[in-house]
Amino acid sequence: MTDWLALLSWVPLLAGAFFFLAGTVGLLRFPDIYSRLHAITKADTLGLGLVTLGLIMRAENWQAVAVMVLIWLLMMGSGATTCQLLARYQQDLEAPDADKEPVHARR
Amino acid sequence: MNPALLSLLTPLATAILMLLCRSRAAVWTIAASLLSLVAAIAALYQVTTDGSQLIHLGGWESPLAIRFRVTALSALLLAFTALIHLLVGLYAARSRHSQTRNTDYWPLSCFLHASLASLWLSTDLFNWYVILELLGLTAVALVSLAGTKAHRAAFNYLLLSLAASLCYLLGVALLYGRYGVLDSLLLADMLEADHTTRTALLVITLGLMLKAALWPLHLWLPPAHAGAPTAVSALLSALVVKGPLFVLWMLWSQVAPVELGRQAGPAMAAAGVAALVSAGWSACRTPHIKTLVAYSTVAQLGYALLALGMLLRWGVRELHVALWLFVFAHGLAKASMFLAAGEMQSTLGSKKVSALRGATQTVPVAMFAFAVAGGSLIGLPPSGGFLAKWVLLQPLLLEPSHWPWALGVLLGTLASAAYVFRVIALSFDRAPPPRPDYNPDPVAQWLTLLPALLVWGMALGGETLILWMSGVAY
Amino acid sequence: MPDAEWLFDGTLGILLLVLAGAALHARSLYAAVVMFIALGLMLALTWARLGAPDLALAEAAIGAGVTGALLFSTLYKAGMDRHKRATPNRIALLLPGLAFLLLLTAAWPLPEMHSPLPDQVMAHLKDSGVSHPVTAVLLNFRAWDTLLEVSVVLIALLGVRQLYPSHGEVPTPWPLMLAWGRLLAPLTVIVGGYLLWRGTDAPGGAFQAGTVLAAGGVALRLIGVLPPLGWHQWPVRLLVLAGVLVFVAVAALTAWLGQGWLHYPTGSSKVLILLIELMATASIATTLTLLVVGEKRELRP
Amino acid sequence: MVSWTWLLPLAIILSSLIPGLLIFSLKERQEKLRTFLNLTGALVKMALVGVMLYGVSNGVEFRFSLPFLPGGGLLLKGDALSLQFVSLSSVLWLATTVYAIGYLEDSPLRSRFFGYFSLCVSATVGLALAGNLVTFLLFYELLTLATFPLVVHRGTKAALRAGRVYLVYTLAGGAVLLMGVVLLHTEAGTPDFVPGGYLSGMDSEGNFSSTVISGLAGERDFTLTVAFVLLVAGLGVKAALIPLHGWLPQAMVAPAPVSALLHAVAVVKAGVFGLVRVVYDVYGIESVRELHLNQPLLWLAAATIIYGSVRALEQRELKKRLAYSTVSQVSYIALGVALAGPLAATGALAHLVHQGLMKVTLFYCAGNFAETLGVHRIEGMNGIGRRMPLTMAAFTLGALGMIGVPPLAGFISKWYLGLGALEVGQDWVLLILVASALLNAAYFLPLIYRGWFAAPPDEWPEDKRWPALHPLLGETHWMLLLPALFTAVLSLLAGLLAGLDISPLAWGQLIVEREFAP
Amino acid sequence: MSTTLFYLAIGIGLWLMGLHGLLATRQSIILVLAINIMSSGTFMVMVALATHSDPVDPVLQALVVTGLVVAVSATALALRLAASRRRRTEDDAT
Repeated sequence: MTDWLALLSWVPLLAGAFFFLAGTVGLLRFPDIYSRLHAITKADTLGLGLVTLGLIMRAENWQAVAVMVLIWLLMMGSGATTCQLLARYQQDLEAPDADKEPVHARR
Repeated sequence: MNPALLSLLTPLATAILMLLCRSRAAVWTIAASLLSLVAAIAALYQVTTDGSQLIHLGGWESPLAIRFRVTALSALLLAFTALIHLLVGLYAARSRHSQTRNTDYWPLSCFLHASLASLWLSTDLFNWYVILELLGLTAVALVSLAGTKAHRAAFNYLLLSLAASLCYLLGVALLYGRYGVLDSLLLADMLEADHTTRTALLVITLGLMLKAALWPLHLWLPPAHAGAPTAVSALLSALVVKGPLFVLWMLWSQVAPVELGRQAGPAMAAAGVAALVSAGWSACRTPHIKTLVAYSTVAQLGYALLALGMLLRWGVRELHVALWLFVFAHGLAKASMFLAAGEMQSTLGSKKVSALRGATQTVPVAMFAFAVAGGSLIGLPPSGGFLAKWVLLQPLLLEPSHWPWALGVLLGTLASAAYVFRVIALSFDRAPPPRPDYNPDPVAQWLTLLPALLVWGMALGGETLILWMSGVAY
Repeated sequence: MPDAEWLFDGTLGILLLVLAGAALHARSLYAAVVMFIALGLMLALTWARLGAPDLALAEAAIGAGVTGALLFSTLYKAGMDRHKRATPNRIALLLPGLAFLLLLTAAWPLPEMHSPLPDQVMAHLKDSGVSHPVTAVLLNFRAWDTLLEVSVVLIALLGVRQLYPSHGEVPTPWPLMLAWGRLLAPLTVIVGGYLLWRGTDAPGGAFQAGTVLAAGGVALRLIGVLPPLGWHQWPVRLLVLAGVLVFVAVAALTAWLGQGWLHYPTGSSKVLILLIELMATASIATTLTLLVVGEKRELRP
Repeated sequence: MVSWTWLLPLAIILSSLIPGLLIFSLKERQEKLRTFLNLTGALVKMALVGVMLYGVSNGVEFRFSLPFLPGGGLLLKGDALSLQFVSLSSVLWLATTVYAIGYLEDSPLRSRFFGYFSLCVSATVGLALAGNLVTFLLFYELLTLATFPLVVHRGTKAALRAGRVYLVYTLAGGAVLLMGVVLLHTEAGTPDFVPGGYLSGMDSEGNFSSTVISGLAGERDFTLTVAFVLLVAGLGVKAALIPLHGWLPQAMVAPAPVSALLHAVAVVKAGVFGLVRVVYDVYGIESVRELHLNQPLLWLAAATIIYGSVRALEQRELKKRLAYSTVSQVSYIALGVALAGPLAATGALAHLVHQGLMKVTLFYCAGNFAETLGVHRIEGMNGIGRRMPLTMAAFTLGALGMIGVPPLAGFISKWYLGLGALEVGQDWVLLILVASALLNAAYFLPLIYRGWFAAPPDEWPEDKRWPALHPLLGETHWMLLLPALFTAVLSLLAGLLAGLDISPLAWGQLIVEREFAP
Repeated sequence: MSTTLFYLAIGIGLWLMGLHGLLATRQSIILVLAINIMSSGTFMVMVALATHSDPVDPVLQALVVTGLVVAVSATALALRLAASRRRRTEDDAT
């Protein structure tokens, strides 16, 4: 049972690697920061999900699976938050709206 | 409880308690250094009666545990450290000018004392790394007491100290990789002069020379020691610089194979003489008082380096005595000189040497302390410095082939005479009209004189001191 | 080397060297700091690869986390001025090359060398009070090193106190950051506690736990949930000094009453080690937090 | 009698050290107390020296020792040679103290001056009483430190420059001397000074035996020669031998009492006294001749004599001329020592005292001329005899003594030096003595002629008057005049009563007998 | 066995890079980075050496943990000094 599962796990792993590659290409090629952020967070989270899935298939005991899932959730959370922060920081740099005091402190 | 451990524990415990109850009273530190001095003397007595002891920390057997070695020399160094802390503490408590009255100076100087005490006792290579790091950080914290103007010097000092520690650590890693033991006493009979050991010792020596500001790698010392508050620069020059020197001496004279020592000896001695001359020359030309005294530290360390180099070259036992007499005499003399320089600088209100014109009239006692300390640095009889030079010169003058090194000592003496008398000659000039806020503090000036009198007092017990130190095992 | 390992090691090694070169010679300080943090993570990976999980945990928490935060706060406070690139001239490259050869040839015979210490540690492991060898070495066989090291952390804090760091005002946090911070904080506490407890018989221990807690503390402090920890409040002082205080107390008592300096009485070593670890974790967490975000208000003598 | 003998040498040093330290703490205006301390110190020292003279002459041994260095402790020993120098110093210290009090009537910083003045005399006395090379070196260096503040006392630019030059010379000399002492210590340890020289009593392995050093082992021979050269170089600085004399004329910028006591007696004599100690009591006559070291020293001394006199000729300033004459006169002693014969030694030792007395008198008179009439240069001395007859008389006595006119003291020492030269077979030295006598005449006689026979200027640059104790002594302050007359009379008596056994010449013969006993 | 040697070489390389960086730049933050890279190099040499015994040598690991903590506290102090030093230069400038 396990050997075909190991074979099968190659599929999500390769897919994950592909999405990582796509995200990186996006990072290098896209014109402005918003689209680059978009590429990175979307592609990498998906890539990570697939890699985690592949690894889960190869994992021996449930405890390892639980840890990997926890890692995946945390990565998704931090990825999303960071993307939000960067985007908002960039937006504030370009067009600081008057009412809210700017994100970056005055020097 | 071994008295040596008590001498180490007292300042450590005092520092923590002072921090805990946020007290800045000087009396705690002075009491701690006094108690530590008494414990050190007890340890000295115990060592002389029943020989040096080995303490295995944690009770594990030798290659695993860190070991403390309480020998006559380490007990003497403990007493010396406590004495210097006591003297400098008294001055720091009394002097109005130096920024140590109600600052963190007191707990930090206790930490400095504890780390130095543990350095003298330990024999473990990695333990020395952690202690040298602790020493460096405490010294940087103390230097930055002097406010923002000292931060640049403190930053450079910290970086170079970290780099030096990492050089040292790489050397220790290589030695551990090669021999599998961290204890220097065990290493002593395992070391062979192969390529790995030679490279490891080279890297370690570079690190330690950088930390002890020995000649080619000394550029960070003058700004750091001059920028620090008066009491701190006295501690730094008299003690902190000697820590890495102790490790260097321990490694080369006790651990390194003899033929490696014979190759390295002349290079060290040459660096020593170069230190004497070049640092002496820059001391003559620097316009600021405390920088002059700091350069004099670099110069005087040249004597110790010369003694170590010749010790490795010829293996003459007297050079051990000469080296450690220099360390003690220089410690006391430099402490007094820095305190006097700092006191004069703050009383006369200017950092320049030219402000010392007529100092014999305006700050007579501080100038007298400076002169007496300078006399010991030059090696005028009857001072501690003279004793050390007397013991150093004998092996140098034994055979005609050694005479060029004696010439080096002569040059060193003239160089130190030049920068000391540069100040003294100026001070006998007529004094300019006193500044409006000129109020000298005679008690503080007498306190600066105390270490200088001690270094000249060393001469009275000169014979017993030299004979005892010659008889002691190193 | 088994088949695929050379590929992994090769890429990791080259990645490390490239990141280090980039960090030192980057065009802007910001880029240098980012490269450095990436280097920190790669180092954590290397320690894991070389079979040192304790180190991987410590490196990830300390190297990438705390140092990264510190770098960014320094960069943020001091302003990101342009970085004049050092012009590496040819001779400057020759010297490191020679040194590299010298050191490499020195290190060449080392992998075959054998050291008696690991077997001795294994032999004495059972009566050291803990079952994880690294923790046994850290807190029993070489406890004196650890005591000095904890006081190094304390001294660093004392040093920072003298600088009277100016407090850049903390911007009002966004709701998103508040939510994320509130989610992370309990998680760090749990992870910290777990690391501390597991330290006795698995990779983990005081330093890793303390750093994770410090990371949590910094996050909370930055989003304004954690009030400024004033040095004048005695609980903060007690927390900072706890590690060194307990360690010195244990050392003094064992030296005075027991058989010798840091010679734990038989049987009670596990309890003592746990006590010391707990205190060390608390003091490291507080000290690192103060080091990273400590402000003049808090550090006022 | 035997029990407290160790105390006497120490008491002699303390008798000037303690007043000195007390004076340091005095305020400027406590003049009476300062004068009292000074004079009591001088008188006590004179008394103690008298007691020691009496003791030594009938064979009592005075030793005081402290442990200082392994193999070489601090040792104060009262033997015949040291006593001669100690008695000279104490007598002249009393005279110069009186002179200094008068000279520095109302000048600033007198407490500091007299403090260092007494320190300097205690260093000189300590140096004289030193029982081994280490103690000698110690007081030699302390002498440098104590005299420097006196040289720069005036605080003018010239004084400071002279002070720096003085420091460079003397500190370098001190360092070289240290090298020599340590080299000798490694070779033969630091035993006490032995009249016949402790090196001569040792065979080549360095342990004592009665045989004279026949053939020293080559290598040890070379070491001893180098040590001798180092010692002579170190001492030569203070003894103002040729290449190392540069500091002496420049130091004349110091106040008159300083140049009188220090540069005519204490400092210069310390150097020559060191030479006497090294040649007689360290190496011994035979080993110096054995190592062929006396010949170069002889040439050096002769060259210094001639050079000093020639340079004195071309000086226009009175004190500068006297300084150069000191350079040449002191080398008479070095000449006598280098001749290494009993008669020459007697002449040298006698000249040590005679030259001191005469030179001090000349400096006192020069000081009087400058202080009273503001006369510094030779041209200004025309007809000064009419205005200040007694001072000019003393000056004439001193000058004639210097030239070596019989029956004055100078003649006797030159006479013995001449006999010593013939005895040892160095006939050309006679030529040197005659030539230097002529040169002395060439630069002293015009002064005497100007003083007595030239017409005085219509009015003197300055003309200070002091209330006169006695109509006869009205020409200047009595405290300036009395010391000059006192030392002039002493130099006259030293010449006339040379036959008596208390005269410097007899004392010299006593020392020489002990020196050349074996 | 060549894995240890490879990582030893990388460690020495990092150590030299750090040293070279320390000597080559004047920027205070870059200097601190150089020091950290130098310490990582040294620690890599130590950990690579630790692999010479079958269960990885615990002593060396403990040493590196100690070294890491020391490195981080020193870096914290260095960065704070750099910040206050830099602020001072700015205060002078403005």
